[in-house]
Amino acid sequence: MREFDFYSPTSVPEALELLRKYKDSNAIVAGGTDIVIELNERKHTPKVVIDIKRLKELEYIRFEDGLVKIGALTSHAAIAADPRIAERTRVLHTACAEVGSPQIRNLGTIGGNLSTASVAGDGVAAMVTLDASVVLRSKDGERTMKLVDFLNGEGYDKRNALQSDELMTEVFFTEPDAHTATAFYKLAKRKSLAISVIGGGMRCSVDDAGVVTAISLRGGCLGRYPLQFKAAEEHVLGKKLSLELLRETLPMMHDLVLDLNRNRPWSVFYKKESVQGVFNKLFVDILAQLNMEVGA
Amino acid sequence: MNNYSVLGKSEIKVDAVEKVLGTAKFAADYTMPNMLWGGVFRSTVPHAYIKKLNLEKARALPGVACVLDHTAIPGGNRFGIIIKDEPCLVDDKVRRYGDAIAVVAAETKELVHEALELIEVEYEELEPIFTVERAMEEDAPKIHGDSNVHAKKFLNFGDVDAAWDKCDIIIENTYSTHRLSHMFIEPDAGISYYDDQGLLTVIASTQNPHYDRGEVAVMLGIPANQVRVKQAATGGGFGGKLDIGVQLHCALLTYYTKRPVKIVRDRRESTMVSAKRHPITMHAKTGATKDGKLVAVDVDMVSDSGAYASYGPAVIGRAPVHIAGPYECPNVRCSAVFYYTNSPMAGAFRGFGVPQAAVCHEGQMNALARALNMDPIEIRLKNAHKVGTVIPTGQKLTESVGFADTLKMAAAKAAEVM
Amino acid sequence: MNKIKITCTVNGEAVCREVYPNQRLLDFLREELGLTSVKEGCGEGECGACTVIFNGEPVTSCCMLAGQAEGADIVTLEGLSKNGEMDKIQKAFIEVGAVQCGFCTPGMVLTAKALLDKNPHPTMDEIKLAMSGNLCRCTGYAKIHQAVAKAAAE
Amino acid sequence: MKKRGRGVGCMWYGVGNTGLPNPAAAFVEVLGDTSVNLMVGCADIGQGSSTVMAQIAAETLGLSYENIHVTWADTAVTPEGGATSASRQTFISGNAVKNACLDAMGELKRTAAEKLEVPEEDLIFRDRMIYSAKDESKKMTYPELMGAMKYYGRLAVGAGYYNPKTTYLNPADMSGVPYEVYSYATTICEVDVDTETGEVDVLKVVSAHDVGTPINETMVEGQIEGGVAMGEGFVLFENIEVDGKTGAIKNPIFSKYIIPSNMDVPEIYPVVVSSEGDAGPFGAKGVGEPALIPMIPAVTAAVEDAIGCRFTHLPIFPKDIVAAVKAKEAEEAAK
Repeated sequence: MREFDFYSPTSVPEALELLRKYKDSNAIVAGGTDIVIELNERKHTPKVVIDIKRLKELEYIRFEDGLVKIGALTSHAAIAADPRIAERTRVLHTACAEVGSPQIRNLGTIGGNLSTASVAGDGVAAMVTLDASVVLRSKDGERTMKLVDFLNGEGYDKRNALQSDELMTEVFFTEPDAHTATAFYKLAKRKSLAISVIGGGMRCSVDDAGVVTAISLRGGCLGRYPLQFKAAEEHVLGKKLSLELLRETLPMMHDLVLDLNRNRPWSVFYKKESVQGVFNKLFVDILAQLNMEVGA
Repeated sequence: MNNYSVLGKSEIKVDAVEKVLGTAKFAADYTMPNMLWGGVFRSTVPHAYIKKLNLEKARALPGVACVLDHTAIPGGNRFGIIIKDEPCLVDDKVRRYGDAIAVVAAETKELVHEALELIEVEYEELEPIFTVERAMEEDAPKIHGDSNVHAKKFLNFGDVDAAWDKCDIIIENTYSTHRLSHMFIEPDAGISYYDDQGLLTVIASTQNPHYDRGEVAVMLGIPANQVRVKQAATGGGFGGKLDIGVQLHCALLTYYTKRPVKIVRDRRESTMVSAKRHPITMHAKTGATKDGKLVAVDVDMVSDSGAYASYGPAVIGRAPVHIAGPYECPNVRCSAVFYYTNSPMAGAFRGFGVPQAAVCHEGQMNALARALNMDPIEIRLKNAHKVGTVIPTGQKLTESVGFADTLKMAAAKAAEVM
Repeated sequence: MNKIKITCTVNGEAVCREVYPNQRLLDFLREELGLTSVKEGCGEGECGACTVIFNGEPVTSCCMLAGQAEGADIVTLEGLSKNGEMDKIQKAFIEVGAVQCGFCTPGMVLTAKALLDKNPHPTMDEIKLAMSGNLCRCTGYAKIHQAVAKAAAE
Repeated sequence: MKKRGRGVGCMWYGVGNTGLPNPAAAFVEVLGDTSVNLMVGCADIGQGSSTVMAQIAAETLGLSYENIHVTWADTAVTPEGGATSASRQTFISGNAVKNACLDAMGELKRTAAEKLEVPEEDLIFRDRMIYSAKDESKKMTYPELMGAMKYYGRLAVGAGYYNPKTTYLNPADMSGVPYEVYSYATTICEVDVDTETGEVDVLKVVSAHDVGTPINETMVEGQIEGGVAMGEGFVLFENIEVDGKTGAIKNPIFSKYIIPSNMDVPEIYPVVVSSEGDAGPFGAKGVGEPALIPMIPAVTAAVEDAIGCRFTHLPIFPKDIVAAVKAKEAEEAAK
């Protein structure tokens, strides 16, 4: 690890002050599960490292105003352990419960997962499925944007919209209602300590008649950011939900994955086939959840 | 049943207490007064002459105690468990990605990294060989000497050619196995120093301390009894710590600095440098009677043995002997050829070629059972080795052949739990 | 580079050190404090050999900076036996034969300790889930699971 | 859809190096207080060889396991042990320890025979007692024996080595005696295969190993369980990828070279099988490598059985399973 100076601010304003002061060469460490490895391997050599783990004010899960608000420093473990998340937002619960390992889930934070925005970030896929928004703060103030826009943004390191003096402080999304079900399926190379091969996320709302009023079908690890199966979503929207209807979308998913991954011949065959297997499992899961809700 | 007083009992392991207390000392856990950290500068090309090597900038870095290349080696610069073909530090040419070119000792770990980054090398690259197909061609560059054939074996038992006529069924398949890594959880590490009797001492993570002693003595040109190698608690090996690890480099740095030197490989370096399982391609032809008795087995195998011999000669010796499996077969033939290439070095890995052979003989056995519509246990029992069996080297088994019992007991247990 | 001061509790004892910040918690524990039961197997948070209990939770100390230990309560394997008396998990590992090479053992024992502190009577599935961040190449995990279950039953 | 399958795999394994001398040695000293120093070259890498050596020494000397202190793998103190490889240490270093103990027992037997006034060949050393096989009333304790040794000024020291009875193999056809003994094993494996995603759940594994005589049953089971996990990884998870231009290993780290986690391993049922023989120490043979080998063909066969496709090229990754299923479907559709 090369030399750097280390700061451990205890409040957000203090952290923002430091980020501004050292905006030319800083690294933020929260959970550390990515950045500390990069520092140790000398792949990242900032002059200043700012540890934000002490900003306890950014560790929360709040259900308020019809929104679910999660502080950026909330760990995967804390999200996975929250009973309200488990009940209302299965997609996020499952994604967070299956990230890395218990140790990594204790360290890793949702804000870190979204700001690092790794292709294989399960939290990213789940949050995109929920159409989440993020809050970014700097000394100049605060801005809120859709997560998808954040991911497509051109910030200081071109990975996302984050500027070098900015801190992600919160991610929030609309609280799913009783007519909405969500689910996540992680296809991976082993059952623990695994990076996703595909992280499939699904959210589906129906009205009293069982007609689909909203749907989100997202596939993590199929492109730079969670892939939206738009044609499939449109095919289902406004129709009465059934397994048959959902399965009609599988060829569309197959074709989209094939189209977008033609330049990766070694992986496209498996991904275009297995994406159908992943969503088949999600469909069954969602229907089971909704039948319980609707039937009750 | 034998009546023993101590044997057969599940005694507590002699090292269990210190391991659960965390006091067991693995090589990286040793530290000594005045200790230096060591590191190795390695090639990033697979096959090349070294045109220029500049160590001066690294040597000039404050806190660096010493930077050495092959010219510093006082004794021999070739090692290897069976064939001495690997240099401690490259003197003629680089043969694989990761070959050791220079060693550094410095006051801190961080300084070792910085010194390694200051070493400059210029290569004259040669065509690298990564396939056996290319390795066997006439015009292919030679990795060692004048042939890329690393080793050849031929096993011949009975009369295979004459046997095919006696077969009711012949099964023919090509099998291939892949390159694998031991992935012991403890990366290689070691520490060297002169003890209070003046013995050059190396404490290391190793499966083979007496072999290590000999190699260190030869490299330094000193009698073997002037070298002491002690095995530290070793975090797994599976064959991957049979080749010499950090021992030579530690010892060389201690020889020059007269100070304790510790080298701890990180995971990348550990995986890069240690031997891999031989990937073997096996073409197999197996003949049997219609009631499932083996009549003939004929296998051709080739393997990419990588840049150095390592335990390749042991693997190529073992695989043909085991190729027919634990089954009686009056006619067996196996031809094996291993090639040198610029691939990662293949060597010892739990099984020494027998896992690969088992993929072949069991693949054939299962195919045979299916073709004859026989139960897989039944066909194996029919052919199983027993006392009195003559194996394909002509050896007659005289005792301790419990194969049929393993078949019967496994089948019984499976019937109970599955 | 400025040194930083780290004040924390390690194995029940107050520790105060001035150190350079460019080291991991793993390095701080091993090299500054000499707690060499904390092992480095991968340096990327994958193998779990460097697991310590940090404020009650198992974490991989290779993914944390030394400076993040400020104010924390940290337990390493050295802190598990009290007055020469082994923890029941350590005893169970010995009795069941869950130790082979022993390099993953410190992380395994600590992960199990963090589990049993919170959930003294876990099911086998809970044990497996809790231990799923620690790789072992020797044992096939069977006896490790048995040892944790045995310790929990005592 | 999930499909279940079952497969059988077997192996044999010659213990020790192939058709080559590969001796190992041991030193032993029984001290006046009946504690024992045993020095073996054999490296213990966690498999438990030092424990095995202590058990063999205790059994041979008629002392208890706790009496034996083992020093291992220190070239200034311990004699040549050869490599910890080829599943050879229980067999070869084990025999060396037995021989060293028998050497040390020369003086012990002479002294006991004199004191008890019985022929040396009638003496039994067991459980810290020495007695006559013909007349068990003629007996003495080990401390009494060591007292007599001290009186006579005799020391119980021994050195021993063992080189397996093999021959060099004929270069023309490999004929000869490559190994003195062979271990055998059978593994049966049950899997579920998801035909849509190619995921494999290895459910249960029975692995039966002929180890001759188990020296330490728990450690034998430990080897078998570890071998099953490694065999599962061999077939279903692991593969070293090499860069086609530089020859560098592309996946040298645990996040990219996938070994089984605890959530991946099946329920394992080790079965320890004995067989009669005199070559090994008390009939013992090796199990270190045999533990791994039969799982490889067994899990392969189980996957084949589940989906009705052949796999002759390893590894079998989910993508290979999906490809095989698709190819089979296409073939069946064409019919």
